[in-house]
Amino acid sequence: MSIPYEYYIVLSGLLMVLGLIGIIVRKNIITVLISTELMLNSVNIAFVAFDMKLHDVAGQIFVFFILTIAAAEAAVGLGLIVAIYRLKKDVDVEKLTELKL
Amino acid sequence: MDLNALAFWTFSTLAVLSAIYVVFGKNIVYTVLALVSTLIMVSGLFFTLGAELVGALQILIYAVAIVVFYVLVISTVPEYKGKTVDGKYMLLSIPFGFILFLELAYVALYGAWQSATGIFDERVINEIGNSKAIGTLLFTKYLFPFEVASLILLVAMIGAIIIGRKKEDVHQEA
Amino acid sequence: MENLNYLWIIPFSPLIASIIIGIFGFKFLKEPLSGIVAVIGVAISAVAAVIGFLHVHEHGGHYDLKLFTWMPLGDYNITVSLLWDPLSALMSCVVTVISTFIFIFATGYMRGEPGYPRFFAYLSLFVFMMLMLTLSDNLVQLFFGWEGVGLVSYLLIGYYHNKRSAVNAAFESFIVNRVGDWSFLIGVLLAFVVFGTLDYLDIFAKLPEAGYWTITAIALLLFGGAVGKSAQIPLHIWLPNAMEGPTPVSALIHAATMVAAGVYMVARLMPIFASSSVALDTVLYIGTASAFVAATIGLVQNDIKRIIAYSTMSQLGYMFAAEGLGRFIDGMFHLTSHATFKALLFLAAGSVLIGVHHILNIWKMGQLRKYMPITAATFLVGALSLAGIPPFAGFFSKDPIIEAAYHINWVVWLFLWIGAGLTAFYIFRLYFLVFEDGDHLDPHIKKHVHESPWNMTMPLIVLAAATTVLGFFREFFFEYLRPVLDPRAMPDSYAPEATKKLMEEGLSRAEHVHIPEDAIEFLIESLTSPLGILTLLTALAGIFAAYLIYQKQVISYKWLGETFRPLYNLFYNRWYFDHFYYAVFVRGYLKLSKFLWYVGDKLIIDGIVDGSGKLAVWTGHKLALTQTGRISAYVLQMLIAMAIFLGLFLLIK
Amino acid sequence: MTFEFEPASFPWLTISILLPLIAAAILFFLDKKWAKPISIVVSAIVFAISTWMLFAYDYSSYKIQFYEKYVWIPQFGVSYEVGVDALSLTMYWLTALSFLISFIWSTNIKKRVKEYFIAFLVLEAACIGVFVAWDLVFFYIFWEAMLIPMFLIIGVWGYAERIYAATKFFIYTFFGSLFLLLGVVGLYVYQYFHYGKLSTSYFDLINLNLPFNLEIIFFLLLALGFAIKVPMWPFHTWLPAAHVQAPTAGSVILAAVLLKMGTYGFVRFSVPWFPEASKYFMPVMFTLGVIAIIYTAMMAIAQTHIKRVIAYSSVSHMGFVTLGTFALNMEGMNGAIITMISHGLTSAALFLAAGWIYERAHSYEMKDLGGMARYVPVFATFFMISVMASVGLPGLSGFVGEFLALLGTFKQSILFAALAGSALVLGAAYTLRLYHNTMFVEDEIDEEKKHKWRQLKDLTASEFLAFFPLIVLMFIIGIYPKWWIDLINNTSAAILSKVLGG
Amino acid sequence: MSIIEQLVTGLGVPNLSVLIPEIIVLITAFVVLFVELFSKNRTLITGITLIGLFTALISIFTISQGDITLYGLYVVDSFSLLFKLFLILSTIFIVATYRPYFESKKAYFGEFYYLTLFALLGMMIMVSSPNLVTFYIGLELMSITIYVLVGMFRPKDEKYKDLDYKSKEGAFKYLIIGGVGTAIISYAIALLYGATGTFDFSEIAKIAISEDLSVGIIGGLILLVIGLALKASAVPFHHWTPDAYEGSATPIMNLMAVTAKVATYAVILRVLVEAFPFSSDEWGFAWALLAAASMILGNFVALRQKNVKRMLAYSSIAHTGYITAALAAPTGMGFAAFIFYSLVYIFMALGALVFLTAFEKHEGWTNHLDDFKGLSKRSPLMALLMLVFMFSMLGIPPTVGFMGKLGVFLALIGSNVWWLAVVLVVMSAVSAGYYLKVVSYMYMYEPEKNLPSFKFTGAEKAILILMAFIVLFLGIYPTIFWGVSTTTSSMLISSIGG
Repeated sequence: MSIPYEYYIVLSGLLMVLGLIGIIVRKNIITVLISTELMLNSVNIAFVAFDMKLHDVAGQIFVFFILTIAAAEAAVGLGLIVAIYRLKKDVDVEKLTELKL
Repeated sequence: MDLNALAFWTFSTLAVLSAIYVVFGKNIVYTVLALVSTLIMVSGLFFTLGAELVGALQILIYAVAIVVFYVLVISTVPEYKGKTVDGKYMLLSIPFGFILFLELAYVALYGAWQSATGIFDERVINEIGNSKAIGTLLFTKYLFPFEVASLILLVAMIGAIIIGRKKEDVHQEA
Repeated sequence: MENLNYLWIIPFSPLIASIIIGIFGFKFLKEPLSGIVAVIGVAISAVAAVIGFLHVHEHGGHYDLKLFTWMPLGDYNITVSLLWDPLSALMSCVVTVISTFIFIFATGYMRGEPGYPRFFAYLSLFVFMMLMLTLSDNLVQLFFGWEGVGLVSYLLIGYYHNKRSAVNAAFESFIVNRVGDWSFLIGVLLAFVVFGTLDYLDIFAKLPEAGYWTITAIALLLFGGAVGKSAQIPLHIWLPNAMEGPTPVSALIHAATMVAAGVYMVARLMPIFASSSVALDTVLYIGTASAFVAATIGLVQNDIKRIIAYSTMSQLGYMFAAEGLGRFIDGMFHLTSHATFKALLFLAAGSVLIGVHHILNIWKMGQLRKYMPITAATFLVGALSLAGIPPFAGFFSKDPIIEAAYHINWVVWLFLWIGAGLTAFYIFRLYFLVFEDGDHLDPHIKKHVHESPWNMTMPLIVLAAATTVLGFFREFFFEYLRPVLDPRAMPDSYAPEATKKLMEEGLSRAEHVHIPEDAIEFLIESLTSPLGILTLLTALAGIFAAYLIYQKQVISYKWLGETFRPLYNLFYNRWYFDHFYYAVFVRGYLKLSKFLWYVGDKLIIDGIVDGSGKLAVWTGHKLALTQTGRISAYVLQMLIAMAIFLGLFLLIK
Repeated sequence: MTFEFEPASFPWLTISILLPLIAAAILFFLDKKWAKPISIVVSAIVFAISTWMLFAYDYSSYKIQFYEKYVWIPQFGVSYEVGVDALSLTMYWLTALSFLISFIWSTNIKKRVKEYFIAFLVLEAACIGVFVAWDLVFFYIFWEAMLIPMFLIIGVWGYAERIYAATKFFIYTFFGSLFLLLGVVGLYVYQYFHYGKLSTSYFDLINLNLPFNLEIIFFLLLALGFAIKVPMWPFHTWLPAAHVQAPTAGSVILAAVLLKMGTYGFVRFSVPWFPEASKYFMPVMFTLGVIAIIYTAMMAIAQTHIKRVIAYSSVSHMGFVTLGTFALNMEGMNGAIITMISHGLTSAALFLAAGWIYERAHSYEMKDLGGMARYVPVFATFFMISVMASVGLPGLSGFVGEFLALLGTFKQSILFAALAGSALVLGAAYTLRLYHNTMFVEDEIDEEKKHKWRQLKDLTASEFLAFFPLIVLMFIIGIYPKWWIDLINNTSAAILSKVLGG
Repeated sequence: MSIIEQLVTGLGVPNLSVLIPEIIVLITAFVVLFVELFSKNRTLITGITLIGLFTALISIFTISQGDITLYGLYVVDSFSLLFKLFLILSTIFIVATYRPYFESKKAYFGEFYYLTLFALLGMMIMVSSPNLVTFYIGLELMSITIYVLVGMFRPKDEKYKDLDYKSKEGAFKYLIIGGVGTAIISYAIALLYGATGTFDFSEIAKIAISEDLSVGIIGGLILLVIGLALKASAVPFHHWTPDAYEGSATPIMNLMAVTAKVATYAVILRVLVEAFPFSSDEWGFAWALLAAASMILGNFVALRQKNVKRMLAYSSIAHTGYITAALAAPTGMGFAAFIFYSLVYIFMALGALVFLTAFEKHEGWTNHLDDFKGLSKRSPLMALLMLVFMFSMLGIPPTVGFMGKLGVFLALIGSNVWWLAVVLVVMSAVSAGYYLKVVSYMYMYEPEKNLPSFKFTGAEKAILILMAFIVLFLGIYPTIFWGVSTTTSSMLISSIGG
């Protein structure tokens, strides 16, 4: 293998940070939610890479769970978005600031 | 540069580029497509690594199922009119994100990662195949978390329904 | 020594009277029974005192009756006790006998006052306190009596507590006295720390163990108390104002007894004072200065009681001067005679006040002799005594002090001598303006002026008689007091040899002075020696000047006032002492306090306290700003925190 | 240091702590008309017990008497441990007395009568607990628990700015107490690590041989807690606020009991536990004490609100206690303890007087008062005696303690004693000013007020009953302090034994 | 024999007898789920839920022997049983307040009941995890259920429309930030997995040894701590807390702030002690920083709140600080203090929040401080109980809050972490500012608003009285609780490396 597994981890970290930045800078709450998906997904790369390095499959099983949770979060999150849109007629993150201070 | 390396660089570059579009892109539909692209690239990486099952699932669950959700929601929510990206948050988030990335990269590169402590070395994988190994383990040792995961999905489903449904359905006392 | 245990009656009889009046006075006794109870109480005490006095005269020595332990202090017990020796016996007699007459006078003077029982309760309490002071055998009990008389004095000055002036005067007296007491208390503490005891006799015995400057310090600190109590410069300002109290109070407390407590205390602690020449000098100069300054102020005052009050202060100065000169017996003798004639003067003034319905300004009186002959006559006796005219007591007690001063310190003599002239002048100025010509009396009042009833005149007559004869007991006094005030005659049980030596050293300043002790001898000598004649003539000149100015009005007092305007102003404004004190210690202190309150307490200390509360809320407001409500901001903060947190731990590693 | 114990034949102390609590619990379910009688009876029983103990206490040697100990939290070595020595006993007695008096006095509480008495009963239990507890955690529990009822008493039954005052009181003292806790826990941990012993008992913690620097640290931690409670300058500003706003009985308790806790803490803990640090900090404590005496005397004279004057006077008197305590000699210690008792009596009496005036005149401001003396002679007399006791007139209680404290101070430092002696003058100045402006100068008040004063009733029976014992005790202590000194002498010696011995 | 067979034969049959509580909760949840589909009888649903919870509660006492079961993925020991006991107990109290509250807001859903049970199940799984997978999956079950619970508060009445929206907003914020937390924890798990090759705590413990902690483990550990801090709402990862708490229905806030939080504390302790026993320097210091920040921010910001609900949210952040401060002292004492404080926190927080729940039912009650004015007159018993809770949270004896803080003090000073003890002290004093405000509004002000007379259900009253009683009783006699905490902590420690 010419590509060290560490590179995969770095890539996963990069995607993770990108997801984080996405949450921060995005103004549309749908894309905010998408960014969290990105974050969760990035971890999968690390798991699979480690698995390959360790000669184990437990990491890949963990990926299953992460996928499940990502799906669950997406479901709940989208439900919330729909509800919010129905109440506010807007999906701007800036409008989502009634609770503060 | 062997094929493997080529695949890695290609997939990873594309994944990162699409991820960047996910984060900064203007059009929300394209954003979702960029997400799909990222996910596919990541699954490509999985294939490169030899994790076929996970790679396939990635495409199935993620790139198809979840993204469909998003598309559905986007279709019910009229197109977002405001600015897509808030500049003043980029000011701080990008440098600090970069620092965090450096730290994570440092951890990734200099972490003393274990190797080859598991039993599924190439010989075993070749013998029984990745999917079978995963499946066996998943339905034996990891059966319990798997069941719980199903509970999570159940809860999420119920939640999505309750939260998303129309107002009139609030039920009265029988 | 036979049993003198009955002596406890002396202080406690007035106390019991006081308690009885205090509890039952308002409801049951009222007027006049309260007064009668008080008189009985003090009379019993007087009789006991006189018996004890005679007993000491016969047997000599001293008798220490320990009543109970007040407080244990390590190995030493502070006791409540009665020390009966010539000095305390004499003082007790003075206090009780004069009190008896003043009490009798007061039953008349206070008639119809609303607080009649209260007055007698206070007065009896005063006698108790004064006797506790007098009879004490240790400094703490002395201090108890000392403060006690101060308290009663305060209460009585503020007797008319509905009047602002009376209340202020009372306040002033208490505070000024307390300044003295402060010093006194520190002196007591120092004495205890140095000697390990507070009993006089033990202190006297241990005196040689202490260093000179320690003794000096103790003496000066204790003298500080005397300065306050006896209204000497610079703590004298309260005494004239104390005249706000009823006149019997002025007579008893602010003339005869309490103010003399300082003199008594110095005599009582004679071994301490005598052991330090610096202390004696201090006593001398303060006494002299007070004598002179008070006399000058007395010249120009218009309030009948104030004039007598300044004269009291002046005479106390003479007593201190005598003690400072080392002639303690002279001081005590002057104390006794002064108590008699000053009580007389005050009571006579009280009689006048009753007659003219409490007008105090002497310029609004006149020709009272016509209406109040007994009062006038007795006042004249008192005035002559004060002026130092033979054969009255004042002559025999004051002139020796002036003469002794001539032999010891001519500067002191000069002031005392001038003071004597001024004394004669101002008291006769008073006499002429009030009793003789100078008809300024309001016609309405004039109609009602009449001689006072018997219970007021009787004490006057008795005191006048006493004033006339007391001077001739001079030698008796000397003989009587010698065992306690003359180191050479002291018994060893009173002060050991080493202490005596110390005292003799200190008293050596008076050794070369020879003034006859026998009254007749002294009279003859002073009528023959130039010094004596000079003194006598001075007094006569003072009287004559007063006669010329105020009776005959040959010399216009207005002209005098104009001519000596600065001097007049100085005297009239009491050398500006009051102004200075008021500005600095009253208003200054109050202003500083208020300032400190606003700045120190409210602004700074409470500012910090409340400020930290406000700061906390402010911090809360500021920190709450991180909770902007927007997810982006939350995650951004988390991102930053994560970066820092992770970085921190990676760096540590 | 070893201690001797004399176990209680009957749990008197436990009963005196529990009785008020039980009474409070019962009261909760009863009608409000029962509140006062029950409270008076209960506090009278407690007072009777304490008085009996005062006489039953064997002062011939130093023993912890009426001692009870039960294991409580064995994991930390905390136990329920009560007992008295003379210091505890006198404070306990003073507490019982003050509460009895407060209850007798509290006749015209109109608002939430039941809760008022419940709060006071709880407070009584807590205050007694503070003084008789020998286990540190146990002590601290009472120390803090007392804040709750006091907070409510000031805050609910106080005057206009009561909430501010109550909150300030609470937070300020709570803040200090936490440092106290920190110190106690620190000592406890030190003990555990160096002696392997799990115990929060006073008798164990006193025997730690701390290194000097640790002594300093722990001394400071504890001192902060105590100093705020005392309160010492410059931590005193909560006190005037609290006093001014508290209801009369609250002020009485605050002055007579709560302030004593701080000084009690200094005497009980700081001095015997940290002998070296006590010596080291003596100049500091002296300075603070003298500043308290002089500075607060100046504060007091600048006031027109009569309760604030008395409040500042309390701070000033506490200065004497500080001086006496840190003089670290027998005279000073005796003086400090006697001053504590005496101040309990006098300040209670003065606050009663202030409360009495307010109930009649509906004002605490000097300008609204004056000229009452003639119409209420008995009250005026009592007030005057209290004032005189407060200014330290010999023959009354105030002098005894101040004299001893000054003597103790004098032995250590002439300068500080001389400065502290100024209280003789300054104290008299503000106290008499207070008295004059409230009771005297009738001529300056208007007719309307005169008319009002004429209607005044002198002390009522219950007020007399509350006031009179204080006056009598002032005389008793002032005239025959020997009894009290004998009582506390051995205790003072024991408290100082480490300082003087080491 | 193939590898697979080797794998399977070694596993054995799960010991279901130790799983009875979980099974009962699960069954109850499904029963409620189905009953809810067919019957809308609210009494029935509440009844079933409560009976199921009670049974689960009792069943805990039937477990006399702990075990590691489900192929090493599930541990039943005294620690987990202790926490399960209290989690179920607190859930019972919370569920008992559901119906009156939601009915008064016209927001009743049968789903609340079984979702609560699912959340509880998640927590129970979480505290029983010997393994990062179980831990993760339990945590997520709990989290996702709670997102739903927060978001599904939907009053029917128009006048409560803002409550509807607020619940959505709170839930969304919680979801996003919780999602970030999940991602961080996943990443941490990935790193740990990479660095150790296992998910088991005991295996990780063997590798994660302080002297040569690899960068990978450090990174994983710190990210894990961050993730846990986020779930436990420690500053600076607390931002979701006030918003989600305020947005949710009060009984749900109760569930989050009490039950879920305590479960999180338990799992924090379990993960750190069992997986990283030999690197306590790192996480001890990390928690010290987080605790200090939590105390400071929580208390200061609470000081400015006028809405008591939000104030309590910040106060819960502060309490996270107090409790996790004990982790800065990674000793038996510290863990005991941590357990003790976590457990007693249930009672005081539950009391205060049930109080709010009970009052919020009333028309016009907005949880604003002004509503508290004169409460002691209008409802003296309730005010008294609230006073007890407030003083307990403040840490004044004789309430149990003091005992909790005392334990933390002992632990901190015992480990020489003076600075944190001082921070705790100062912040406790600051916290007096707002707790006292509640008390003074209740006792020292006259009523301002004319709210209708208050009516409380028997359950609410009983819970509040019970909680106050426990708070006072434990404050006076904490011995048993301390005993339990100390034993549990020592057993937790003894299991290390076992």
